[in-house]
Amino acid sequence: MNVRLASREGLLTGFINLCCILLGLTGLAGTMVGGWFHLSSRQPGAWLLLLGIAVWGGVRAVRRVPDPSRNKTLIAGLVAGVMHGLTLAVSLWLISTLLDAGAEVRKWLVQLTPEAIRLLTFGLSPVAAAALMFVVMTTAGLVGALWVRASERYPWQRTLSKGPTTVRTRFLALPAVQNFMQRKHSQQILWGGGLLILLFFPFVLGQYWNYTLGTVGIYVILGLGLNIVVGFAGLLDLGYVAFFAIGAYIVAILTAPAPHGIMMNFWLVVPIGIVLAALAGVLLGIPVLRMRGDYLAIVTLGFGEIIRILSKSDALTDFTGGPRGIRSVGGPGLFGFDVSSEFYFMYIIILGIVLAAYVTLHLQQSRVGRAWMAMREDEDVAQAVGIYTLQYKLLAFATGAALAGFSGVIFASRNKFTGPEDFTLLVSINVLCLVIIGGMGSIPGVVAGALVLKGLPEILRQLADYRMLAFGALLILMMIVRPEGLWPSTRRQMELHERAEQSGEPDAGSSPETGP
Amino acid sequence: MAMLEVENIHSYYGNIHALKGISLTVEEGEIVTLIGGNGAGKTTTLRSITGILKPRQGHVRLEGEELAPYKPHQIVYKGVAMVPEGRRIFARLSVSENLDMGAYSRNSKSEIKADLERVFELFPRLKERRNQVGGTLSGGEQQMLATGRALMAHPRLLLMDEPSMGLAPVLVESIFEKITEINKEGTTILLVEQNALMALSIANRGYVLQTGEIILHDTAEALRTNEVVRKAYLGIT
Amino acid sequence: APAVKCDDEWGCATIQKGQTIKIGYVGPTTGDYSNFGIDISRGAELAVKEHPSVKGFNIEMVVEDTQGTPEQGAAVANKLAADPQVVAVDGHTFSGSTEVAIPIYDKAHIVMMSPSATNPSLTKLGSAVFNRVVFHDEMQGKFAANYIYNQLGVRKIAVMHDGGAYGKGLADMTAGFFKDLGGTIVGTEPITPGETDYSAPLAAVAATGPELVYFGGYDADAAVLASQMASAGLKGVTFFGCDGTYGKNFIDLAGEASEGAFSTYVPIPESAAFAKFKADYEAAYGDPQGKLSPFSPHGHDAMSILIDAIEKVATQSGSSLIIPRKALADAARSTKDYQGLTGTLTCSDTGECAAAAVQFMVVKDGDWVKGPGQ
Amino acid sequence: MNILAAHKVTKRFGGLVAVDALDFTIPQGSIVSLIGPNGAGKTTFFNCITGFYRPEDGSLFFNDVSLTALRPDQITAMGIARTYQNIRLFANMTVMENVLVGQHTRLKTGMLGAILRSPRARQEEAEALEKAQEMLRFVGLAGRGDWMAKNLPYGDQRRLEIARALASKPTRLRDALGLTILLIEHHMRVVMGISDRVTVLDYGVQIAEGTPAEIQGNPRVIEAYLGRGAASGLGQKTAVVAAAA
Amino acid sequence: MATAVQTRAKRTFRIGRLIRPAIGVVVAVFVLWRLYTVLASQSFGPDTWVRFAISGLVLGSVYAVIALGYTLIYGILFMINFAHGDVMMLGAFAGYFTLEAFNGAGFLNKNLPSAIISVVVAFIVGMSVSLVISIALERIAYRPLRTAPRLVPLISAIGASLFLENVAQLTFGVARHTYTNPEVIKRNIGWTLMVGGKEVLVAYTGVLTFVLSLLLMIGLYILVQRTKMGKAMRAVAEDKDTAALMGIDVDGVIANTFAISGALAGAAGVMWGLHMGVIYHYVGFIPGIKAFTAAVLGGIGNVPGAMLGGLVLGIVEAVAPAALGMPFQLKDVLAFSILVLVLIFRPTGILGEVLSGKKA
Ligand SMILES: Nc1ncnc2c1ncn2[C@@H]1O[C@H](COP(=O)(O)OP(=O)(O)OP(=O)(O)O)[C@@H](O)[C@H]1O
Ligand SMILES: Nc1ncnc2c1ncn2[C@@H]1O[C@H](COP(=O)(O)OP(=O)(O)OP(=O)(O)O)[C@@H](O)[C@H]1O
Ligand SMILES: [Mg+2]
Ligand SMILES: [Mg+2]
Repeated sequence: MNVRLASREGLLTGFINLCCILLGLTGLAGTMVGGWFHLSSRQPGAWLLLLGIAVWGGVRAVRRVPDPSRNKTLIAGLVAGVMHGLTLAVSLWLISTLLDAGAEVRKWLVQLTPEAIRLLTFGLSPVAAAALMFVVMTTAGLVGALWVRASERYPWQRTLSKGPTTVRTRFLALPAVQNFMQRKHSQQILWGGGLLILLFFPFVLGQYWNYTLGTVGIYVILGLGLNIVVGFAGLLDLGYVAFFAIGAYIVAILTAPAPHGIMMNFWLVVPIGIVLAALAGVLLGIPVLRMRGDYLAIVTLGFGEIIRILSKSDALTDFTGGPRGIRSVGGPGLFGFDVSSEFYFMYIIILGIVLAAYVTLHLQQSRVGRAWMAMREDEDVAQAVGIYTLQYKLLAFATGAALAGFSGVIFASRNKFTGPEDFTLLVSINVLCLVIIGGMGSIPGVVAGALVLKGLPEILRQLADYRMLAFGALLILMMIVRPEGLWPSTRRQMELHERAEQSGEPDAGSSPETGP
Repeated sequence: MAMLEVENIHSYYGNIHALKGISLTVEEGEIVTLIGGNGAGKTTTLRSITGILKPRQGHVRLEGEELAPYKPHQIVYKGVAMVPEGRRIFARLSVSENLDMGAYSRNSKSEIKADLERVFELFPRLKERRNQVGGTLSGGEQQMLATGRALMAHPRLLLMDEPSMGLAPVLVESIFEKITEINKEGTTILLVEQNALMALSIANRGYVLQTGEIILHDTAEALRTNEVVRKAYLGIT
Repeated sequence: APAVKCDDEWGCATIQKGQTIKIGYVGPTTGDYSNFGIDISRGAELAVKEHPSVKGFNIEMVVEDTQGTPEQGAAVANKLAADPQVVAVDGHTFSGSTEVAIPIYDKAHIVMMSPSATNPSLTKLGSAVFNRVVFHDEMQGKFAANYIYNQLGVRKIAVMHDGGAYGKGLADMTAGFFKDLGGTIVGTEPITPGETDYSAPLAAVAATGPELVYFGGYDADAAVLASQMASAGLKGVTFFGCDGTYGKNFIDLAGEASEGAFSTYVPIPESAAFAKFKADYEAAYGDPQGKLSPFSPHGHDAMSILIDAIEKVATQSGSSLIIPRKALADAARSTKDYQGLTGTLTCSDTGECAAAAVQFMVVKDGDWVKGPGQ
Repeated sequence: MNILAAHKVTKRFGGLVAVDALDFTIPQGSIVSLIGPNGAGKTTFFNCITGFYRPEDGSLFFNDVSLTALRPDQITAMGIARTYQNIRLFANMTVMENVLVGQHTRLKTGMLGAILRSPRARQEEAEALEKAQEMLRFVGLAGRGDWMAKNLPYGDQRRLEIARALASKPTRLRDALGLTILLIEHHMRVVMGISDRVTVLDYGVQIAEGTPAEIQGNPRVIEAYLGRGAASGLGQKTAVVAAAA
Repeated sequence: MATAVQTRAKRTFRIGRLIRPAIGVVVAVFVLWRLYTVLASQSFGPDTWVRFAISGLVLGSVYAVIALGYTLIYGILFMINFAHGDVMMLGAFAGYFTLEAFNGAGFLNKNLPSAIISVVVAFIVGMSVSLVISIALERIAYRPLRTAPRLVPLISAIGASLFLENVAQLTFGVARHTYTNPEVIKRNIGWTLMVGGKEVLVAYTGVLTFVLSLLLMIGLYILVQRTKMGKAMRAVAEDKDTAALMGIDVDGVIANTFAISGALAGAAGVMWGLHMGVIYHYVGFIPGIKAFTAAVLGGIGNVPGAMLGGLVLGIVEAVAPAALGMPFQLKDVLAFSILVLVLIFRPTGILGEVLSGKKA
């Protein structure tokens, strides 16, 4: 029984290791570790990764053993190590034999460059390399097993794996913060201080950061808008980008010299963009908002795509500039000054965020917000307590669309360009992700989510080709570790934690790691 | 050995400490009833026995075997079935499919068929509505279905959470008769009822719960005459 | 460090000892168009390998990913513009992303050399920093129309494109020139790029009875089109692509169906340098050069020109290197008779540096050969 | 004067006639109970009143206004509130919020008022809160305002549902005695104790109507519904309440 | 007061009533007008229409098979499995490698049986690989989120989709790969129909795709409606706790569901490769979204609905642009418009969803 479980763990981690090799993660680890420690060779990093996973396999195997005696531990570790080693050794042998035979392995598996293989084989013959791999990995499995045993004496391990607390609760639990919150005007001081900092912000940031954070800011406004639609009213909108695009195209068409040469003043266009986007929300909403749940999701997704396809289609080229988009979009001026640099835009964006946050916050804590929430919980009953659901859905949709239109206007004007490629499905998905990662229904959550979602890929840039891979994995991880989001509203947090514990996690309950 | 033995269990909903050390036993062939006011923890006790909610502390044993390591569905295979609070029938499945689900843990076709006949005999209305979708049944019909479904498992231990809820008075009388009948045929029963008087009239023993603790435990006879119980739970002054 | 003397109108980049001279490379390295971005970056990387340093200062190629979108193009441009060590950019790769980037680099005085942004209007924006080593769509369209009409003797063509800025622009221009020559456009059918079934639009095209199908777009879509033409009722009709469809990849993907298909190609003269480039490429990346896109030599040339220009204007001052920015931009733009992989390159005063010759290639027996009459 | 009048209301499901040409009235200010065996059509009739079902035939008037063409929310706006046989609360909202939502039709704050937090909106909100507190006290849930509704035990969920239904009334509780109630209950002690009149349904048809005392002695009702041991009160938690202004 | 309420109510009610017929009339007039102009201009002969129809049917059957998997998972977890298309893509790659291996060993075109065996094995491998990935996906990315609000698994699915796409890009490269079919079912051979005096090709691969998808749909329908497993799936879909109280292993049932849907995706992937010929790391994304659209169109959670939705969508994409005289570039616009229209008139899809609301 234990042997079977242990060998399963060994196989599993062995397979993961193999995947790392096939994905070229060994090479990446080699480069990165080499970079940090100024090594000339990529071998240490690569092997560090391989060994790490093998050790982890050993650890997992031992964790499967109910009450491990020393012998049982050793056997589990050994079995896992052997299986792990076998997996890798056989694959390595296969690959290097194929290579020696002149097969073009790289035609199918592009990461298996001769260099990458050499990292693993040290230039040995296939058999020798496989044998080496086997021995090393078996040892690593054993080490993992022993490590569990050793670490069991130290309780620190357990405190590390304690249940999740949010950044918010941790922050609020700090004594200084507690003290402050009890003071009289703490709220006002907080708001004032925050605003002041925001006002000075653009000065200290350079051009790059003003631009990047400006983008984040635009996504914050988008997020606040979608938060109303999804978070408050519970309408899953996967085509939110459509309203963003409408705002952007409106400012482009009305202020750019081509294709129409209308060249209106930016400040006049802002309200037009907002109103037209809201109107589009209503127009789309009337026929589709009678649909429930995920029907709405796919219909809105379709709407987003329709807008994008139309904007680049031959049919509308004369009107929208087609796939080439519209250039020289006008920027804002103030008393004759041109204030359209990243720096000034930062102020416009900050102003936009503050306004949007103000509106959302007040809506949330009002009769309107409650009606949305009720609708989200149970539409029939909401209707039965007197809420005209269609009207409230339209209201949510239109408010969300207005905010999206507004950010679209800023976006296009700041880039001085707009084109269909900026309005792909990915934008809708990103905004949805940031709302949920931040914590659905929570306003500070939107800010946190935008920072992570737009910031993370920037940070991950050093992973080069692997950045979207890592990003995908992090999305999953984030949801598992913190399903309530980074900065959840109090309500969400309550909802989730209870549910998670109430379910009693039958799975965890039966595994020896978390026995009663 | 007792059919069911609950020893000092503590169950939580998040931070809410719902059961604070409940202990009770049910011997084979008995009807035991749990009574108590709103929020006393009756439902929570049943949920803790079936494993839907895992107690953080304490033991639940079925014929001496610890149930903690088992998942809820495995516990069903050991012969425990439940009529859940609020009926919880499968709204999109037809009446007969609902009953089939009740017999999910069993294999013998002929035995299942016999039990189906018995359920239809107990609740002729269900037979009439065999092909109606569960969700469109009336409240009382749903309650019958929930009870019938639990019987389809042919359990050795049957947990019933307010089986008379939503039934017309004529039917309430008969359902208590039927519970006694089922019990006579060899099914041990743990019964939760708001309608404490009725419950005590058919039970062997009873436990009184209050805010997650057992405050009284006695034979049904004694409880029925107990002053405190009469005042608080039987509505008799 | 001693005060550095710089009398350049746009100021100078100062590279301290131990620092590197950074040259950006911007293109989509993830996402739908990553094959282009990655391929061109490889060309550029090889150029850096060939010429790794200037006056003892190492050159570092900073690769930035745009996923092909203008939005990220702007983000990346701002990032590069904020780094004082960045003096030049090999890029951007797509016209949309280039378009938003030009004003940013103009302001930051960073010289650009795009390997593949072919939108004709880019050089008409009056930018002092933008140059490109790829010939633009207008030229190509004109030549292609001419070739089809005069050399192939075709009078009725159908035009397809992928709806992208490049594909549509090119297809529109070719169609325009073809009409001017007296030919007929029997049908226009834009498609959705990235799909693998175009049998329905092809059937619609077939119904118009063209002698030839002109396609503006990229090789992957072209290959799907070419291989589905026969079964959609276009048996025997010539497929005529563009420079976006040229490359080994097209033949690999379309297999036998590629036989007889045309494409445009900036002839890369067979030279020792090019042979070496091909060998280096395959050794370094495993793929044969030209598999992912036809532009890797352009990536290489753009990078080489930039490095050469830096070499020309950089001066050493104490332990640091001074690169005057305006001088650098001027140097790049005054490139003359530069022997690149893609030919002999000379920049016009608007920044068009491509070798102007165009060649039309046709697939014969599974390989690209020069089309008839050239 | 009758606050609610049903005339020949019929509702069918396929071949089943759940409510069969039912005539039914509720006098203003009275408490009327609707009882009958399981599946008699009580809930169905109720759903017809509140607009969830559209009867195939017949007419329904509330204060002489026809209900047949109205949406459930419009019907609520006219002053009819309900609870459900299978409790349906807004599970992920707090107890307080549930009651506040119950007051929806009574409050006026719109989009603009909410955003600007006009003094009027603020005052309305404060009053709403106060009223909600009162309702919670009334049903015995005082102090539970910030619990999640779904965490209440079953019995308390029922109370909350009643509080939510009562909240839609414009008046304060102490003036609420003029409430008209339509009650569906299987708990005989409750029914017989508080009803002014009782109507008994069986197979969608009215089989008896009268005061509680009359009904209790009616042999048809005993036969079809009450059973022999009828007098004993039977514990039920399935109230369906209609409160009308 | 009461009458005021009533008149207002009546008015909105009337307007609400008018929206649908108005939309219906406008659309019908538009469609008829376009259809008339197109048919009158006679730009397409009958052979072309047949070509469109065939193309649509085949495309639609692939959509249908993917949609079946979507519908299954949606039906049980109410979750849009965004990564489903990518599971299909990996299945397509697995089939591709299998065929390459047979080809490399010189087995692919030895004789007819060898070709059949190769294709069958390719299907088996493709389906198994997708099955395993689908189960792993559930285990790693969705199971821990079982109790979380519904949108959380959606995000996790989006993450999984990105992850799988990039795994494919990194291991198999950015280039596209062309399927090597056995000679007997090369993509451009098949039966020839004579329509209006012109030849129209019905490719064997297309027929294979269509027939196979029908078989898979029927098999799945029987599984869901008739077997104990199927009933358990439906019970779990409704109420997991209560299902467990019936003795149903909820985790097991869900894992099985993912296994089945994964296998279907794998089959779709291999079908895609054999018929369309080209695969690459993004090849699953668009079909994935289309398949979800198809599932909704047919009535989500409904097995025959998914099939019908897939076919309708495929045909709309292939026929509608031509019929309405629009460029094919706008086919997705038409596809989504059809979806909206269908939902306006049948809010739960063509065949209706199997999910019904709670009772009041
Ligand atoms: N899902 C839940 N989340 C949090 N707390 C809960 C939950 N369900 C029940 N509780 C709490 O647990 C306690 C016991 O509730 P339980 O449902 O067991 O009571 P009960 O005795 O069955 O009451 P009733 O007669 O009303 O059904 C109550 O205080 C209740 O508020
Ligand atoms: N949608 C429906 N489709 C088919 N039959 C239905 C539907 N809704 C209700 N019924 C049937 O109509 C009859 C009346 O149901 P109703 O819910 O009105 O009963 P009730 O009087 O409320 O009973 P109970 O006291 O048990 O709640 C029942 O037999 C029920 O099964
Ligand atoms: Mg209870
Ligand atoms: Mg009822």
